Amino acid sequence: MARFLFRRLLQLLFTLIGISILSWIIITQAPGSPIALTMDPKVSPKIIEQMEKNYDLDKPIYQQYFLWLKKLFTGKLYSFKDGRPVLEKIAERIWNTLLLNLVATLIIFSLAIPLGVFSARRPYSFLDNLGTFGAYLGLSIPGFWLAYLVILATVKLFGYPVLGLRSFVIEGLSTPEIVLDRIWHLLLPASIMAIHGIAGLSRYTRSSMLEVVRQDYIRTAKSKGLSEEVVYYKHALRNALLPIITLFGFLIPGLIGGSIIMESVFAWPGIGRLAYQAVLARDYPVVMTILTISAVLTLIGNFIADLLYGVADPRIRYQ
Amino acid sequence: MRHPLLEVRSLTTHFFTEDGIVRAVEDVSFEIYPGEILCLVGESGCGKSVTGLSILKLIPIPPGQIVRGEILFNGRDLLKLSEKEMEGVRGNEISMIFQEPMTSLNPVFTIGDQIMEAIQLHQKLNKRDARKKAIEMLDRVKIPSPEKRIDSYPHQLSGGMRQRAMIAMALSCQPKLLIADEPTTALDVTIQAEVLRLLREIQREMEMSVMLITHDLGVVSEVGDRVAVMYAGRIVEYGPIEDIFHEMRHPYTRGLLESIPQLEVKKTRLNAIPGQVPNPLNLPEGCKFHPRCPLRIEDCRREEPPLFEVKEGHYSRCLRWKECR
Amino acid sequence: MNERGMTSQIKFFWKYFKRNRLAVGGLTIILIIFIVAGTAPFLAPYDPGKTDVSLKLKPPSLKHYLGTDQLGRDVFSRMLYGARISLSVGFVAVGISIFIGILVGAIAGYYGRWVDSLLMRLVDIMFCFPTFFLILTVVALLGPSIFNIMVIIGLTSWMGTARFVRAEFLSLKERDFVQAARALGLNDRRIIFRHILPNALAPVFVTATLDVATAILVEAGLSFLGFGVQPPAPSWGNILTEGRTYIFDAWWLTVFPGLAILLTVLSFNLVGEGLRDSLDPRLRGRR
Amino acid sequence: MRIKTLLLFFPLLFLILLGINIIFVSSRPTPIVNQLIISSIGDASYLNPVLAQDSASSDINSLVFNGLIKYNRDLQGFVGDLAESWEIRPGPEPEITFYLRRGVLWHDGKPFSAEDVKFTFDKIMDEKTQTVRRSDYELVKKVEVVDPYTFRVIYRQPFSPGLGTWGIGILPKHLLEKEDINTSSFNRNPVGTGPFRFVEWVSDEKIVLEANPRYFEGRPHLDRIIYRIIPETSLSEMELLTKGVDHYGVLPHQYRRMSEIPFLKIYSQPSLAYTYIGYNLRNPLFQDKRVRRALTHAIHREEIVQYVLYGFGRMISGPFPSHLWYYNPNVKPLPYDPEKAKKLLAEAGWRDTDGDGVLDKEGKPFRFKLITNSGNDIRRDVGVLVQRQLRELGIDVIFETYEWSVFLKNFINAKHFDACILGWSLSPDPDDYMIWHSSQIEKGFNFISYVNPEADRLWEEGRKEYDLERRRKIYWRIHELIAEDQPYTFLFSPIGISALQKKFVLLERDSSGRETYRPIQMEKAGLMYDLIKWYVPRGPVMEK
Repeated sequence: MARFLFRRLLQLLFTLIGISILSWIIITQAPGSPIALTMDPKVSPKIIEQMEKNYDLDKPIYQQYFLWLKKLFTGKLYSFKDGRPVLEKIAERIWNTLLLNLVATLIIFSLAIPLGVFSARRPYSFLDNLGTFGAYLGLSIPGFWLAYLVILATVKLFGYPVLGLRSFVIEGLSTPEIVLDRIWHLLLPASIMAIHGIAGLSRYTRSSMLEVVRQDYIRTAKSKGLSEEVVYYKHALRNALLPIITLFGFLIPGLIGGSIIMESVFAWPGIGRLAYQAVLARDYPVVMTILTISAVLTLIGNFIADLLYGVADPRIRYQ
Repeated sequence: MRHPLLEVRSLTTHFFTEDGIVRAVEDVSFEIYPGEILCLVGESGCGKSVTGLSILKLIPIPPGQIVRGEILFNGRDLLKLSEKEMEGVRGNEISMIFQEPMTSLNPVFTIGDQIMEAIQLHQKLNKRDARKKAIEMLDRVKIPSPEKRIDSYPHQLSGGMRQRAMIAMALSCQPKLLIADEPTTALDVTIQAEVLRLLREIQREMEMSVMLITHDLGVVSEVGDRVAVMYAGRIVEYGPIEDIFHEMRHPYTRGLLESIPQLEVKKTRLNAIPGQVPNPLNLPEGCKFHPRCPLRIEDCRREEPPLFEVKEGHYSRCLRWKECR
Repeated sequence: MNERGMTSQIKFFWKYFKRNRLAVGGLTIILIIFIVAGTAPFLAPYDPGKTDVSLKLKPPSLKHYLGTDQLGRDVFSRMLYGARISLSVGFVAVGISIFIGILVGAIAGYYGRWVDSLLMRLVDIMFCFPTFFLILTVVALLGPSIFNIMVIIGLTSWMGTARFVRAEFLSLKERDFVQAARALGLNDRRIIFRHILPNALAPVFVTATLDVATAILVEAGLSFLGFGVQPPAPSWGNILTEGRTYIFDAWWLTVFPGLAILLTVLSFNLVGEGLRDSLDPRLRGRR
Repeated sequence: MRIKTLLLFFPLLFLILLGINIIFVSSRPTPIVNQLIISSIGDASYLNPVLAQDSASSDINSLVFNGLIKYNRDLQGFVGDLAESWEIRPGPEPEITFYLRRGVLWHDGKPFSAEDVKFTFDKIMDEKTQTVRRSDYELVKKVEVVDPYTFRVIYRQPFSPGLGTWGIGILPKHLLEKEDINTSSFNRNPVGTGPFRFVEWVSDEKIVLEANPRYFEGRPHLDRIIYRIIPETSLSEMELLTKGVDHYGVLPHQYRRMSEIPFLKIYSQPSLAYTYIGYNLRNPLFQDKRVRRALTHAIHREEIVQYVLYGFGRMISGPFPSHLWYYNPNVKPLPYDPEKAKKLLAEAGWRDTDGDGVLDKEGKPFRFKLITNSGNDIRRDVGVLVQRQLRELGIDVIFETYEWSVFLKNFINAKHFDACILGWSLSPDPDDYMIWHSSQIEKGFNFISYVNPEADRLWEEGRKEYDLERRRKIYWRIHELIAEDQPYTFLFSPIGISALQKKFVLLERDSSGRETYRPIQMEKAGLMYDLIKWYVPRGPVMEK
């Protein structure tokens, strides 16, 4: 176990260095400058040169890389856009993103697994085929398009605000109503973000169930006189869910990428939007840090997935 | 004459696949008497496993379907029972063990859980008693330190141990009939013998009947009372073990027997049966064995021969059974 | 694999594939879209770039089947041409990704040892990046042109292919026919491309189909953020993006391109799954 | 079956939650609150007038901070803000003396004085400060604190736009003295002297301000102002409809629909901006004035205004916004006249000699690349239309868009372009020296490399002249010169439209303390010029 951990950590470190170097290369090789973004006729070019110098942009690229690393670890890395510590900017938004993604994940798992399990119960029945088609529809729908249509529909139907973390005119609301308002603002974007996941995971669960149902031990369980229900929901389900647990770990990489569009559409103040704005503004410190952090989260996610799998599958635990 | 425990009459099981109908079991009849071991023998794909599964109605439906026949168990036709009633039979009155001990146990439950499940279900014991009973069963199948082993997961056991656990599980409710589908095939030779011996021992102790499905005539000779030889979904020869081994009346049985390597007889070459098992989707007309048969005549092509009674309790499905020795 | 073997394999595959009605439906739609894209100049009633501002934002009618946009361009004609762009983005991007994936996977799997570890580490690193964000960043930094978009999507999506091509190679290279080819002294390139690769192609084909669907969606997403194929070139993504400003005034600008993307992506997904079902022997005859 | 129930439980829970929410949402009316919610596309960056560059930050800074002076409601002169009055002593080294208002308090209760003004100036001039404002003060020779309420600026040379630069928000010395201004937490927790004081900033979500009860012109009537950040313009409209936003910048095509919504009032006002096509005069193609004039004649600007801007734009003939005093109304825009354009081009030697539909001269086709930045829908549509219009004349235009920073760095600043669609957003002062003077070609904003010695001289003169009438003459002449040269094709000056919920009124108290409600008016200086008088009455307001 210790050796396994050590190996994993070493691997992690190696991957991390690779990630930071690669992203640094990508960013600094790009044309465009973070400073010359304003086209204000009252700004003289001398000032812009001075500003670039203040950001170390005149130094060689490799030096900039090490400066970035040093600043990141000493907490002295500031955003070009508003001069605030990058980590602070990320920290104040990450909870919003995590909340949104957590809810989306909960929706995915609580809807997709039952959907997949029930579909696989009667494969190729009408309902299963309907589910299959629905899942492909869900996988194929452009999320932002759907979001637009949904926002339009809800505003027309209910005339109630949908954008942002909460409603802004909340005078006269009781506490439970404020909670409901928050939930409403959370549920809509999370559900739309979840659609892809629901579609994918329900397919995955379904095929996993179908695979397991053909296993010998299912026949054994039946031969003991267990009812179909018990065999299906106890013996088969447990085995089918094993690989699904690992998917928890793979949710994280999609977190930031998947959030960019939805957070912009729903005016959700999270990491995805920060990342997008930073890209637009050539805010190198922020882009780099977000890329690195999400890579770290991914690595941690994979690691957790491995551990989870070990907990869930007795065959792994004792090896 | 004793009443048979199980009487299978004209059992016919087909699989309706998109490529056509697979007639896996066609018009199979036999009976098993209390306390005896009936061996169902044949090459793989001959329908012997399907026969076993059909008795417990464990055929995957669809594509499988039991087309006709009767399976009388203690006089009750199992085919007429509802699924609910069938659940009361499986594991309780009739149990089954399978070929692959590696894959036939659920990897995510301990063997104790899996044994207790059947006990709790059929004997309505509480958890503690069920556990006690499970330990007892493990002890009975000679698994060392059963109190510890009961909490093991299948992958922590060796193949032989696993098969013992399977047997313990199958026998935990004292069934009257055990269907053992190639129980030793996947095991090492030495362990095979042990497991067989165990099976025989317990069978005697519990006065239980066993339907032993195997392709291995060596196994049959060791434990069988009577033998049914299957080929292409049909029983081609059926009778007491001595008759089958010494007075076989079907060329297929003979072929099978000749292909067993026998240590005492010095033969340079095994007499394997020429040709291949026919495609189940496209069985030959007439006698299904005729393309491979050394004794075939024109009539064999034309129609399927019925089971001829060679002598009392010994049947053969060969037109030329008299010539076959 | 000889030619007859190939044909019979295709026949065999088709037999299973055609049972999947959804997949056949998807294939039909893809073929139609292909034909439409190929013959867009003949089918389009108008020049897709022709502006006539006096006709702007007209709802669908017999003259303009799908209405007109804010500059009076015919949406139907633009969508026909848009099919070309969306499909090319999908296919070229996937072509690049498959090429790299096969190359990396084959080299890693065939040579093994340090080459393998090095390449697989690279795959790990690439996998850690949040793909969409990475694509967005690079496209934004290099400037969004159709060429850049195709290349970047290709460069960031080859890892899956590489992984399973490698896995196939690891198992295939131990097989008899490869050992025999080696014993005959055939060179590595020949062994890789003539002997092993054809056997590993089936799953590549499946992912490629599914990846085309993803690539089309990614292009649409980039368009939405303003980094898609740049106007005035009409890709479905940017017709949709330009149109969303007018969502209250001209629903057809948003709805039709969205549906076109949905339908195309759906078709590729259905075909991909159909391929998977019929190419994977384990799943065969399941129905 | 326990597991099966569990499997059903979660989807059911989800549906119930959704159901409860829908019931809640569809049953709640929006209450009327005495506050203003403004939607903004982007988040602010620095709530510090010295560092802020973006419009979101500037909007908020103007409510939290005061300058010494501010433009009057017609943008034609100044009124005092923190300064009660000021004096300009002309000469080769002119002096401006500001007499500051007494008794002004910072939001934290500390008194404001001339030291704060000097501090602000020093910070701007500090090279370490990341500010673009420094260029405004480069001609300042020195500043003096004469006494706590008198502040003097001495210029190195006459510089009339200099007065306007003292409208910059003044920072509190006592809070920033010991801080690194670039990274100080002050930039997120500003303390100013303005009518509203800062309460809360949730990144990318909202910035909340509340009425400053000690404001020197009296407490604003509104209790609160909230800036909401909604990145998608087409969706912030949804919030307007659900009353989650009170004020919204309307896009031209939305105007008609918005004006039909009963609870909204729509305002419009010409802006201080214009959009143009700039021709790179280093490119031989555009060096001939006739060619440039021909291009302007060939571009159907009325059509652009009518269809792209839905009429919400004005054609302009020169580099100034048409509603301000320095715009020369005698110069008329070149009319749309393709025939004239053809003639001019033919005069310049451009004819279609090979019959391929594209004009050519000395074997070279008339072909150029028109570029603009991506993300601006109006410029994109203009580009598409111009491309079409010019093609009809036999000019082959390749139209491309680039992401803003690439566009600037690789094309505009590198002067690596043929023609570009861009716009200028100007300050009310006409001094556009940095855009047009030939000294600004190398590193300034004269990226089209425009040279006109007479205009150069006039730009220099204009910034030295303090008298409005004399300045007007200078700029009118500049306007004529540039209109003649057509280095740009001036396309239009857009008209800004905004929608406001009808609940707001102007509350005025006369000397006897009687309150009257007046409708809110659009001023040249903007809708919110009188923001401190805005009020939301409890009951319904009668429309006139």
